[in-house]
Amino acid sequence: MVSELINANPIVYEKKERRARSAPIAVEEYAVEPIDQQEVFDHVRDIKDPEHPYSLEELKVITEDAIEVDDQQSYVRITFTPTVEHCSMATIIGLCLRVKLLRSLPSRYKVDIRVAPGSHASESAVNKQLNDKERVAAALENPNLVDMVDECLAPSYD
Amino acid sequence: MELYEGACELKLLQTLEGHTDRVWSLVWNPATGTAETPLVFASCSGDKTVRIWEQNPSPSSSSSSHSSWNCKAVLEDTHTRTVRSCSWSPSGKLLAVASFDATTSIWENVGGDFECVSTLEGHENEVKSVSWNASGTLLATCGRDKSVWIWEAQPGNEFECVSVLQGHSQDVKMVLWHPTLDVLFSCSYDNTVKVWADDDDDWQCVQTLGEPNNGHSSTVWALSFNKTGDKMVTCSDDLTLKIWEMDSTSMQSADGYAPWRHLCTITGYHDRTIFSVHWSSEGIIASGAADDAIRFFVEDKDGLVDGPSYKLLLKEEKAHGMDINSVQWSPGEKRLLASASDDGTIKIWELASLCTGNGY
Amino acid sequence: MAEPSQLSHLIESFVDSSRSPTQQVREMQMYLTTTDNIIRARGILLLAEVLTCLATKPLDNATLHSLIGFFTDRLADWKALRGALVGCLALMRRKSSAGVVTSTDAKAVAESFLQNLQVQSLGQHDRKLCFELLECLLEHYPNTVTPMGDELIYGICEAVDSEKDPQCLMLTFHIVEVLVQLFPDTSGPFASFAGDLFEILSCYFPIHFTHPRGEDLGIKRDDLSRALMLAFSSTPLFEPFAIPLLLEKLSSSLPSAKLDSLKYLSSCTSNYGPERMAKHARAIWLSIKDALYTSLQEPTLSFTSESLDGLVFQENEIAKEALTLLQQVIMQNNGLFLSLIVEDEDINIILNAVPSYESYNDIPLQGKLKLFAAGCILSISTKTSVACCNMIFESFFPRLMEILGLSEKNLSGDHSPKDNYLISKRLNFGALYLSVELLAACRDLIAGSTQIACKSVSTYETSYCMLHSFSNLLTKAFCSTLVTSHHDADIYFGVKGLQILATFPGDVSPVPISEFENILITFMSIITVNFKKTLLWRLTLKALMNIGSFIDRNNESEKILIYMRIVVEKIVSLVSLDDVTMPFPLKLEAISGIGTSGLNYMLHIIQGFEEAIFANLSEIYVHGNLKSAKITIWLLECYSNKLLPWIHENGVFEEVLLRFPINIWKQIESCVDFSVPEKELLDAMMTAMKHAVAFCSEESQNEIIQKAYNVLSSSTSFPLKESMALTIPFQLEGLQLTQKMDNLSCRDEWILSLFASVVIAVRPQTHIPNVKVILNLFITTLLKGHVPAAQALGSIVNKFGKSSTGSEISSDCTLEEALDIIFQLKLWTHQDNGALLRCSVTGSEMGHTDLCQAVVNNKLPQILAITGLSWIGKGLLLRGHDKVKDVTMIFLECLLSNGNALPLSQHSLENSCEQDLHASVMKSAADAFRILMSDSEVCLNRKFHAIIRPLYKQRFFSTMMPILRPLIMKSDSLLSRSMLYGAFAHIISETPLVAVLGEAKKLIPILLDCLFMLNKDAQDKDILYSLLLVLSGILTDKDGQEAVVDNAHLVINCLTGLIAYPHMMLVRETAIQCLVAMSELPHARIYPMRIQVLQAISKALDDSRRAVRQEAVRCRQAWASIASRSLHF
Amino acid sequence: MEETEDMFESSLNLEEIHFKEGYAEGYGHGLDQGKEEGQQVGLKVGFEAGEELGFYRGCIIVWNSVIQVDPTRFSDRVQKMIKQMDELVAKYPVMDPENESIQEVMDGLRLKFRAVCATLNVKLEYIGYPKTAQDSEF
Repeated sequence: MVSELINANPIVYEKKERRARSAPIAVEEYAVEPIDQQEVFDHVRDIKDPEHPYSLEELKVITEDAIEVDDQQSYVRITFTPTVEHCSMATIIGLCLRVKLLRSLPSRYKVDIRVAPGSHASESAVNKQLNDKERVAAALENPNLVDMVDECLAPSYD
Repeated sequence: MELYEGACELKLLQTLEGHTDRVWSLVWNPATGTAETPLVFASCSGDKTVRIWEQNPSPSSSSSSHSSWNCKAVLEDTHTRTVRSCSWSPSGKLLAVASFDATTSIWENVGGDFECVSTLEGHENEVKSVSWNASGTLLATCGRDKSVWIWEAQPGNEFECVSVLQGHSQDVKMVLWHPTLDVLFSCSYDNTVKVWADDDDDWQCVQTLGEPNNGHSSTVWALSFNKTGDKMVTCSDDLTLKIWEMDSTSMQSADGYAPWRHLCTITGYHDRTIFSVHWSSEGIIASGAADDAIRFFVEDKDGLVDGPSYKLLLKEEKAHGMDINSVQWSPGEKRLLASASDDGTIKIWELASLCTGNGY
Repeated sequence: MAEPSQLSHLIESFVDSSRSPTQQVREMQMYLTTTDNIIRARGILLLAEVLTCLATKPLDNATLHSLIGFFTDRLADWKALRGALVGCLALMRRKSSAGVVTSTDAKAVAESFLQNLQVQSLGQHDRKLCFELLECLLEHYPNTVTPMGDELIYGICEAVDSEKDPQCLMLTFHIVEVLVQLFPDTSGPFASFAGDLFEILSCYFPIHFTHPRGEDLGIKRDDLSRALMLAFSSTPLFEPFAIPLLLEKLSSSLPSAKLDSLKYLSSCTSNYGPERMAKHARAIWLSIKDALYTSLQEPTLSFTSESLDGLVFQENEIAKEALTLLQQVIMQNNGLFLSLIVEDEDINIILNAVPSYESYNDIPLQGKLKLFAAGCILSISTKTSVACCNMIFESFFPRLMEILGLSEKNLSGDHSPKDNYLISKRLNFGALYLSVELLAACRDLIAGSTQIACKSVSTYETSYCMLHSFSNLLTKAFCSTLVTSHHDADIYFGVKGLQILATFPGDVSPVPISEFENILITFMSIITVNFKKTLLWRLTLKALMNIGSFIDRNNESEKILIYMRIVVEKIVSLVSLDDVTMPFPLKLEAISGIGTSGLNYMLHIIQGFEEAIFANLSEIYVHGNLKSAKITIWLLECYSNKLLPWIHENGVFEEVLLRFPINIWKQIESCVDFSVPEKELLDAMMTAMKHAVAFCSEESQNEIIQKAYNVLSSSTSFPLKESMALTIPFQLEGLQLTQKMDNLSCRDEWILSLFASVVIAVRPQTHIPNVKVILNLFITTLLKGHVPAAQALGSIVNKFGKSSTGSEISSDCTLEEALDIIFQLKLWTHQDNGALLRCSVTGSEMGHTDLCQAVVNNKLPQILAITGLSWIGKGLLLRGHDKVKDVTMIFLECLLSNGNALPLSQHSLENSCEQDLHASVMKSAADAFRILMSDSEVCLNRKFHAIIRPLYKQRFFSTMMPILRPLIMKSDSLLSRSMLYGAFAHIISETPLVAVLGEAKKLIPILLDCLFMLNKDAQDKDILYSLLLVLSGILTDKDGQEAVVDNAHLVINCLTGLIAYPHMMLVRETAIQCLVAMSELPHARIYPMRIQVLQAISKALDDSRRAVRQEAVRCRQAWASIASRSLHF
Repeated sequence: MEETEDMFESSLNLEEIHFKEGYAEGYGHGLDQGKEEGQQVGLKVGFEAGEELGFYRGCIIVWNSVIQVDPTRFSDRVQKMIKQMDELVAKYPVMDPENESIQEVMDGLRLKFRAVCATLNVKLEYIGYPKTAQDSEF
């Protein structure tokens, strides 16, 4: 664990208020609502930053249009932007994203997670690690990491 | 007679359920599949267990498609974390099991049931692969600590550390002994394949197959040799398969070690990471990837004009519901293939050729 | 010596004993004087308590004297103080009837108190007693203590200084309040202490209540604040100290402080008097202004019809207080304050700024706030008094008119050119707003003054004259904005302005009648023409309603007449056939709106309404003009949902309520070729009929039903001869009947249905003529599938023979007889076509093929009979009649009767169709339970005077379950089993959860089977859902969860099955929610199931519907947390 | 002429002089500070290296004495590895911290040590051993 904060005082942004969905009654019984950008965003927006009491959304680590979804191809790509260039938390954040999606998306989905180009010093390294499922699997057997992740994924206060 | 495209089909014989988490890898017992001994293979999983599966000998007909498989034994309560891979000793008596809990356990088949006879400790953390050499005297392990360990089997299931090989700059995904020579191959997250050979007990990296020599541009996940051992195929996160050839001509005088050179690259077929590749005794390369598909390649004899090339023989879309982690050809004459997946299942396939007779 | 616990007993004994206190004292001698502090203390306390209990026992002066003397000097004995205090209090509080302490003794007490007691050094309770004693002294012996002057005041100051305890504080504040009243003169001894005393008080302002919520002292912050306020404003002597303090606190940022300061200032102002306050006037004015500006946020100006008569800043406390204070001070010293206001810079600045912004949206936020603040100030000050009104008008009104472009010169001579100029010109918003505020204020003032019957606002008041001279122009101006402007704000205030102009109380209204007319006309034209401009339309309607109710309240006969002529007439004419430009629903909204704003209007409107209805009806059946059908339906709905209820609430107008039904009957009677095929129309008519009848009194109902009966008997094909009352001949009649019924003429159907409606809606006491015949009629018709008949039967049996007093009223037939008739019919039906009684008596053993044929042919009536029976059963069930058991038994028999028993294997075709029919019979029997249990809108509810026994659902539930459960258990036929499940589902899903919870443990297994069974057929999805809701109700209840624990695995199996339910998204969603609830069970129980659940959930993650997926994610989280950390499955 | 220059020189070069003085002062100060810190670091690093080296040395001595008691106790390979360790320890340039072979030797030692432990199946570990895997890495 890092003893002191990597980014002591990040900029906090307004939350984008949740767009109300049309009430399910309105929809025809057998209608199909494909998984879309907003739905995936709703899965990850409230993930807490590992070292701040703010959500990834509030820190603009995640934005809705940084999420690509193709329900037909069962494919999701999330591009997140660490708060600072050398954020050692980047992998943890990425891990949280992956775990949250693993828990929230149908198993048919393929998920790619990467840091926004140019947003991190060791960009490619981080991306490679986040998309090596063997290392992710190993990470999720590491109690310290799992606690850290669950901390971040804990349902938010509001 | 040659196999050619469309001349064969892949039949799903059975789907084996039992693991309660993703299945990482499986390996056939090399000493089975003969007339008297039914086929056996071991599978290992994120559920921390190894399962031993055996084919019911089907008295009715010789065609294996009628025979079913069931779980003979479950090796559990030994490893505290994911069991990543395992390897049968050539005799088929011993099974070495590598786990993320940093240990490698050795199991002995005592009249059908398996007991853990030894545990190898030495890796700092996750052990990711284990492999017996052809003679069954040496065992190699590798892991996240970037090191490759070579152990020598002593009488009484004692294992002695022969050497600890440092060379890879990242965690080592797989180790595999050459089918005939005591030469060890390891592939790694650092995008390279390293070749290890010894001169009296002193193991050295004798060759590194990396990007400079047409190697892979991302993690190399697995490798496999053809029957004779003069060719090797590797698969990678860079979505390619690469064929390598032992260059006997430029034999390095001293230790009689022949270097390997890149023969050709099979690219443009997979669109997600290729986790597993296996070369059948009759020359069919099977590959399993994160795109849930199994593909088969054979050498393209016609296109010899510009060097040897390989062509897609067959492709099985959605072979599994999720990533495919391991594909393995069975020993014996039947063209049986087993595949293991994140969806927790193992599937037994038969590659049946539509034309009369089967190759070779 | 007695322990405190025993003390009370002792006291009892003492009190009971008839011994005089003197004796007691003598007996207790040693206790009272012993040197042992504890014993002495208890002794004295005991005596004191005794005296408290003897408050009413007469005592002679000597005794009193000695006692008070004793306690008085005991005040010095601080170790025994409690007793002394209690004693003193007991004696001082005595009523004169029982003998009271003399003033000399009181003086002694006071002196002893002042010299001996260090109040603040005592415990909370003792302090409280001290203060009570002081309070008592001040209140009961003012003349005794007043002479003590300085000494007393000083002592009190000392005693109350830095008190903290809320209860004590309440007392201290009051003490101060009383105290200062003892020394009214400003030169007296008190004057010198005023400063100190106030200083003691001042540190409590503003009250900051820090007491822990835990201990409830029965005292709230407001109580303290109020008490302190009284103390503050108790004497003008505080003025020099209080006012500055309050003004200072007013400027603080703490809202509560602001609020209190304003309140206190108001109260002080009234008590300190004008001359003392005068010097603070400017300061107060400034701080009021400040408070207003700062407190006003973005005004929640909702330009909606609702807010038309409401103030804009209703919710803003501070603003409200500030304005009340303003009114307060102006009332006290209007000359001074008005001049302040009139000359105030800000206000003038605001006014000068007004012309620079044309429309509301141009004004910047700050500007708006200031504008509204000014509006409030002006309107308040205008309201305060006539004089103020005049002054404000003089100083502001002309300017506003100027800005509005209504300058004096426009007044002279003809406006005709000016009019055009006016119409063309757009009104300035600010001016518009302010002038409307002024008008409103002036209106309120006048209205208020007229209400207190003093014609203070006479025609020669300046304000009045101004208004009078401008009213015409204003009206024009406002009207013009309504047509020209497209800004909500303008429209809003335009309408409001007109409304105000129109609502000046008649006799003193500056607005001539002619203008009043113009206004109404303008509004009406808007109503009839501009219905596309929603806001304008709604506002106008609302304004019209307000005007209507206003003049109705002040019954200004002249205006009412005009209103009637211009508004009501017109409105009524709207619903007449010809005009089609305006959407009908709007017409109805307008008409019901106007109607509900005054009785006269409503009566008039109802009339027109009914005429319209009849006109349309005849339009339909005479000219077969079906497009009027829709209109009629609208009219009827509006009539029964809006008009009738209003009429009913506002004093029953029997004749009105009565008229409609009677007329309907008359009309139907009158025209023989009455034929209106529209089913929908009939329903609407029935609803209207029911409501109308339901509201009627017993007598009118009798009248109606008699009329209806006559129509029924005279002019229908139904033969209703007395002779039929008996069953046997009726059989034959019945048979003939059945033939006739097959081609029931449209008219007859109407008559029958409407008659049924009447019967459904009547009160229990109402007399139904010739019941037996009616019964038979209904029975036969229901067998032809006429549901209203069945419902009517249900209502009859429900209300039968229940007079208001509950005693049987004499009728030509008792309930029992009626029931007999009904159930005889069963018999008769049976002989006629086999099935039903076979069901009801001897299960299924219909041996003969021909009989079976008969059954086949007569299945349909059987189904109808069951439906009918279920309504009858409902009637019985509601009133808690035992017979309902028999009914349900019949249903159960039907459910159990096994179709397979029919030996028709030879011609399988008939057999199969027979099977289907048989199944559908069972189905209807199962559905019967839904009818029994579910609340109905159309009949058998409170609205229609049904007799409803409390908890009847629970009762039915608990009687049925023991019967149903074994039946289900041992039923072998799959069909009847599934039907039984259906019945079970209907019952349990309608039963209040509490009842179900009690039985939960027993019910769960069967409930699960039921769910499993319903899961099969898509048709059962609704009932499946409501049953699942019961389950989730159980699971989300603490006890329920305990009941489930043992069957956890079954529940989970069932739920995981339902997760994939294809036919209803809500089912899947609820099932998952249930699983979430399950995850709260003891983990030991559910851990083994986790893999199964997680697998099922992982499939739900891929559900086609978003809502389900979201629940699935939640559920997965819940179960993953108890499951292993594995990410898969 | 020269005199006039002389007399003004001092005032002309005033800035430069002050700069030089300041520089010299700072430099000297920095030197002392640097030495001070360097010494601290050196002590620390030296101590660590020494400690680890000592630890291995200790193990080697124990094992060797075992071998003297019972030469067959350890396999030849193990004995060989112990010997190699011995050589490495000896080879470690204790007196020459600048020597670039330091890291290489230390790594070799660690490797051999782990190999020996693994073979002997003993759970020996140098406490100060720099673990590669931190908790938050994977």
